[in-house]
Amino acid sequence: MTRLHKVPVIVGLFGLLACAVLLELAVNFGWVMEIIVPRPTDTVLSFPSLQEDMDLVGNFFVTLGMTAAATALALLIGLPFGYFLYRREAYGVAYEGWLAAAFSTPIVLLYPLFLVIFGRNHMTLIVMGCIPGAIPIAIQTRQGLLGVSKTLLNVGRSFNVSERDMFRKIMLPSAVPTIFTGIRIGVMYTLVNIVAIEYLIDFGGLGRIVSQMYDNFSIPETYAAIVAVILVSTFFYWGFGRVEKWLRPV
Amino acid sequence: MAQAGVIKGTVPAVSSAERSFDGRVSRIRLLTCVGLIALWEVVATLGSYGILYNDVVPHIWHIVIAVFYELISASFYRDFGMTFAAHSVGFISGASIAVLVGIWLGTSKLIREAMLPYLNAIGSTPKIIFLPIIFLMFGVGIESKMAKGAMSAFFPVVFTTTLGMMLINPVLIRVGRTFNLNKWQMITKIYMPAMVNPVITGFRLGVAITVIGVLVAELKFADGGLGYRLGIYYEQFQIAPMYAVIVLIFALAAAANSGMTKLQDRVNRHMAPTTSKGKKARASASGGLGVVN
Amino acid sequence: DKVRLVNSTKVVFETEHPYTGLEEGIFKKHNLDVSVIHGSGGAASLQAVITGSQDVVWGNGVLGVVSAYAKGAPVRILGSNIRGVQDLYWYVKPESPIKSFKDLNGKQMAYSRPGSTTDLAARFIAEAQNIKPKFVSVGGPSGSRTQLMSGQVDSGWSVYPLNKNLLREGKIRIIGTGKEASGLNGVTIRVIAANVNWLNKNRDVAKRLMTAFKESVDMTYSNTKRLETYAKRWKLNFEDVKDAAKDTPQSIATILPIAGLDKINEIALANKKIKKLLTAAQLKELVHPMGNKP
Amino acid sequence: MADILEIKNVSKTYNADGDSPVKALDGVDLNIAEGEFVSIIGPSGCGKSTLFNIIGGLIDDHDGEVLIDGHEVDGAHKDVGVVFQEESTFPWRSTLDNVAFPLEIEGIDKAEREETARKFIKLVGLEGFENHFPAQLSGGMKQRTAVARTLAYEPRIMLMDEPFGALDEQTRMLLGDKMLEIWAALNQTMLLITHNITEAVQLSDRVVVMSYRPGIIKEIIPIELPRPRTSEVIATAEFGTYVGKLWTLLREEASRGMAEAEASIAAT
Amino acid sequence: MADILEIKNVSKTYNADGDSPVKALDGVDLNIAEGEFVSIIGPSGCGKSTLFNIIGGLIDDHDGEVLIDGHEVDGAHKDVGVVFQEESTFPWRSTLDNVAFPLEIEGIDKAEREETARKFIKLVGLEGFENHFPAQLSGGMKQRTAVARTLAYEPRIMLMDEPFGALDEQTRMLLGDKMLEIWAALNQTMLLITHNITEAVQLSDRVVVMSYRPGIIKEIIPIELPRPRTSEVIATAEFGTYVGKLWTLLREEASRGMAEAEASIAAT
Ligand SMILES: Nc1ncnc2c1ncn2[C@@H]1O[C@H](COP(=O)(O)OP(=O)(O)OP(=O)(O)O)[C@@H](O)[C@H]1O
Ligand SMILES: Nc1ncnc2c1ncn2[C@@H]1O[C@H](COP(=O)(O)OP(=O)(O)OP(=O)(O)O)[C@@H](O)[C@H]1O
Ligand SMILES: [Mg+2]
Ligand SMILES: [Mg+2]
Repeated sequence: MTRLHKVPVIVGLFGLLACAVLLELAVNFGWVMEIIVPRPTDTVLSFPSLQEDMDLVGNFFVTLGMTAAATALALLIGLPFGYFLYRREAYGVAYEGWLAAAFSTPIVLLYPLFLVIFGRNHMTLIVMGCIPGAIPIAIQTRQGLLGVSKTLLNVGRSFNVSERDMFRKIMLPSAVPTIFTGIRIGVMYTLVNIVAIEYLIDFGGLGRIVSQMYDNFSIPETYAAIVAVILVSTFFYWGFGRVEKWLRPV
Repeated sequence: MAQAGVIKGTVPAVSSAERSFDGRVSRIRLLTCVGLIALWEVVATLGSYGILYNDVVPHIWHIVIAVFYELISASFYRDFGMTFAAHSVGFISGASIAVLVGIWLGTSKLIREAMLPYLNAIGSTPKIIFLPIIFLMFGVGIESKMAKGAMSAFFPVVFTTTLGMMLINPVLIRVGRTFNLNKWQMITKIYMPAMVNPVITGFRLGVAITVIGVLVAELKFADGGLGYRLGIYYEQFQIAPMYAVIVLIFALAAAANSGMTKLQDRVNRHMAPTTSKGKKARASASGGLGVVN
Repeated sequence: DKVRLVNSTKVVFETEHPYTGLEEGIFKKHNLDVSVIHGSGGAASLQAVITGSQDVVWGNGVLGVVSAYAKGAPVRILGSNIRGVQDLYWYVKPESPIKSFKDLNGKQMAYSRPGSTTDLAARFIAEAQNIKPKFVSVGGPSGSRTQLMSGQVDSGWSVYPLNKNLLREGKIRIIGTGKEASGLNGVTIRVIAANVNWLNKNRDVAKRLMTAFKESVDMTYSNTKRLETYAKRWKLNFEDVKDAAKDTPQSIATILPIAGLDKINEIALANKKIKKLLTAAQLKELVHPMGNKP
Repeated sequence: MADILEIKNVSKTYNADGDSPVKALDGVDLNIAEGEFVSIIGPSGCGKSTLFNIIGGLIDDHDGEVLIDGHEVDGAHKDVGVVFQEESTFPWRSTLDNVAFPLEIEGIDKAEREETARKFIKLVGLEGFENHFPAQLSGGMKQRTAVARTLAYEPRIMLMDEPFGALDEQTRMLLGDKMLEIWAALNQTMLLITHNITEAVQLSDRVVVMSYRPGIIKEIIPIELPRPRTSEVIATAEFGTYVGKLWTLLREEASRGMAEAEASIAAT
Repeated sequence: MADILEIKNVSKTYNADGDSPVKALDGVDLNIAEGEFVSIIGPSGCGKSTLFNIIGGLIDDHDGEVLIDGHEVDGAHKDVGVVFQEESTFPWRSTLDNVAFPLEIEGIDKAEREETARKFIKLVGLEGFENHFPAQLSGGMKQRTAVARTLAYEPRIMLMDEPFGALDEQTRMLLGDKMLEIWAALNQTMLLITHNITEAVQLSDRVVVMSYRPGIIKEIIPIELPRPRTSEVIATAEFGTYVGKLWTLLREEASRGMAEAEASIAAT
């Protein structure tokens, strides 16, 4: 069984490796300009110098830390707001369409405004990161609480459960999976916005490194930094899957 | 209280009560708008007295006038046209490739499991970070915006299509087999109609995300398009026109989103969940997460 | 003959010259069909040339070109676009105690982004003035302006003619210009560069293009009507551009021979733009004056 | 035996002041003695669940009254334990924690409530599944978990709304045996709502037949089969007679119900 | 009457070369005559759906053979129409388009296929719902749509896997009457798989009782109730006798099935 499970992983890795080798050959034969696509080996080999010149690992943690801070802020805003929208039905109905619309707009374009208010510092990145994160959290919190099964609420009522226990022991646990979906989307959007703004304004962690390496025509380093960003997002994606599994074992 | 409210809420409300509820909703919306505008104006006014940041929060009427000037200027339509062209071409090409790949991933378990980790990794990475590569490969003209748009559109659509394929109710496929459908009939009569809903969801997300993708590329490097226009205004510190462009972009994005939502509702009007096991393809929620920027 | 030109920045006075060529029929006279697009600083404009999606870049930072060339990019310099960094200036709020660069010792001095021309200029100014400011990366002129005005930094940077309206209205006060970066005076800072493959195939076109550029620059400087079109193009107040010819004098902005390349070579090394100094042969190969073979 | 539960002239109209009022129940009168096993049977949509909700105190805007021990009931009553038609176990709790839930609410300490819960888990035949989660269990096991949870509340009256309605007939008959065992062990009053004639006859002392909308009591049939019973009783001739009698009563109602329900769909 | 369908020594093991093979069927032999109505009954998990899939040609890696008119079947066969246990209507098609589906596949033109479809819609009692979509219909109506769709294929053998398993008993009995009507009208061979004893006796000429895993045929009971029948037959004494006989046969299998299924859950 376990052996069977590994087959796709091996196929995937093999495919990746094959692509890399093909690319390497393509560059070597001059089919692809080296200044456009570097050799995969060069990309890998550029990690040490990237670390030395730009402190890749340090900046990895800068981006990671800001994402964590922005996510915390997004939770702080999104969860209570979602709860409020649930409690006040009229507000919920009034705002749900707006929130969905806002979620589909390029909030990132507002960065000049935030640069102006918070300055060119980490605060701007955190605040801008938290807005697109808070929206799905609020939406999903409301949805989760609204979606609590009527039967389960009736079970609570039939046992004369107090209002407080009703919330703690029935509504909250049943809403958790939905809320968590919101949190996961929120984290990904937060990360995306933070990296996007880092890249746009040349400030902060990994996004800035990509921008700077590109400005320096250090193409292998640019690719290496991009790989680092992919690693961060994978880390969050995977990490949240883990946390979710841990919270709801079945 | 809360739970009683929910339970009673499911009983079809009396129409007069319904009307008064609608009234409250509109009132809340109106008040929120007024409140936000008032807040903005307070900040703007303080700004012109030099109390807060100078100039960056212009008065609403300045923005309204700027919107008006944008709307009557020919160059706005030129920029809009470029963005629109980049968006359309990018979205259509990205989404079509994604549908094909999605179908492929949906049918082959091995390929799916082999590729999904990588797709997820790239799908959840901010696509803006690939801009250098795109500029390198596609140059800096509109082609790069199209490529960026295609890349942005690809991921939500590929995820929802794959999900849609996987969630097709297997009994419907068996029905097809019992009626001896050939491969082509299987695709056109069963797979495609059964997947319309999740794929449309992917399209809806994709349209929104392609807007962001194209604009950001234009912001970084372009010779036209709304993102470029925005960038110029910002660089020249023409703040009111900058907000005007942002307002217009937001309005267009919201309009595109509501258009897609309407389309989705139309497609779904007869539909109970098309998927098996009651698992609704809630692509807008879970499938949507790989789709960012 | 078709030429795809990328103007590496926007708004600043230099960007006007290709338009003069275009709108006054100078390119046409030389049988050139030039299309112009804009970058916004940074490396993207040069990338466009390197990848061959554009043929010639106007006003690219010389460090970028040197750096790209050192990494094997197919790019060659055709001519100097501007020498020195005279068009940059630093300013403060009127009530600020800072009167000149000297007062910036220990204070914040703005520049745009690490490795940019403003970065370079700020360091050379500090060196020339023998001061030790705290360098702050603030982004472009707009970012600089808002951060200065909202009190986040002690001084801001700008480039003519941006923010001149504030100057005119007395809302800011200049404390010095890039002239004081004495180490950079006379050194070529921005260049016209071309893709070498294009160049080798279209050497004749390149030569004509350079001649047309020269004529265009002369025309811009001699014709006030050009100032008006310039102001209109970027929605600038005419008041702010009428001194453009003084702010960026023709003496540094004409199509001049490349100067101070050795110095650039050293600066590039010091800024990690290149890994080792370019050899004399390489420097020679890099420059194709006026489109002619080196 | 005294009547533990009295239902007096209970009526309920949904959407009473709206556009399309639905008269679900009309003047239902029913007395149930302590320790009795009564089933209520009727076609789909006849108001069974409505009556269930009223007795359980989950609907309160009805006419008529429900008395327990002669006292009017208002809201959920400690003496009435309810088991729902739908799946109602908490998916985030293990079987043990599900069953211990009412005790947890009452503030009983962990060790004690787990002991009690185990007792009832054993009673419904789920020993060994204490640490399984509902998603791991079959439909029948989930419903038994719900039954155990209600039993743990130790109500005097068990009120069940088609607890095994979603299960196949054979499993349901076997679980019927289980219910009879539980009833014998705990001596509670049982009020079972069902669709299923076999189940009703197999378990009950009396079967209450309801008519289709508005739900009124059409007839009450006493089932005089010997106790203790198991599902083996199904094979007897008397059993068949009762089934036949009930189907004769129900067939007309069920046909009318189906026809009316379809007519209302056709109107949409 | 000749045997239209012969099932010869059919066996099927799932996961045969895996870690935990499941022997679902073991040497099933069954002959069905043209025009006969046969039900197969057995506890949950005994292999009924497996047998159904084998006869319908949806599983082909089994042992033994299935013959129609003496010819071995390989894959789905034009003469066999199947109705599934699960809901299987196409949610994106109206009732009319659902029923016309097999005709559309055969390339019959629109006017003609709609006429045929309407005929079968009428036969299953869904007149007036031609333009409704499945989401608007009740469960029973959706299953009748599926039945009509299969009928429109005009198979000689109707093979149905608990088509009304998800419905309540009373509705199912009423739909049983409908099936009898259809059978009388079309004279097809009917092979019905069911859980439900009442349904099996109500409809069939013969009831095949299967044992729990591995599924083998335990006994075949001929039902000698007079034809034509309706669900009123349920009220007769003979009916009760058949039910009793079947329950006696099934009870043991059902108990064993439940016990084994639970044991396998406990092991997880
Ligand atoms: N909240 C409600 N609002 C309006 N009508 C309702 C509501 N709940 C039930 N009804 C209607 O009242 C009638 C009785 O419903 P009820 O649920 O009590 O039936 P039931 O006998 O339990 O049916 P089933 O056997 O299908 O569970 C039905 O016709 C139903 O449509
Ligand atoms: N694809 C499969 N892989 C492995 N085992 C299977 C598979 N399908 C069915 N089984 C097993 O084979 C046995 C028979 O299954 P089948 O679905 O035929 O039973 P059934 O009689 O139709 O049950 P039900 O009445 O619940 O529909 C069951 O024990 C089941 O667990
Ligand atoms: Mg009910
Ligand atoms: Mg089955």
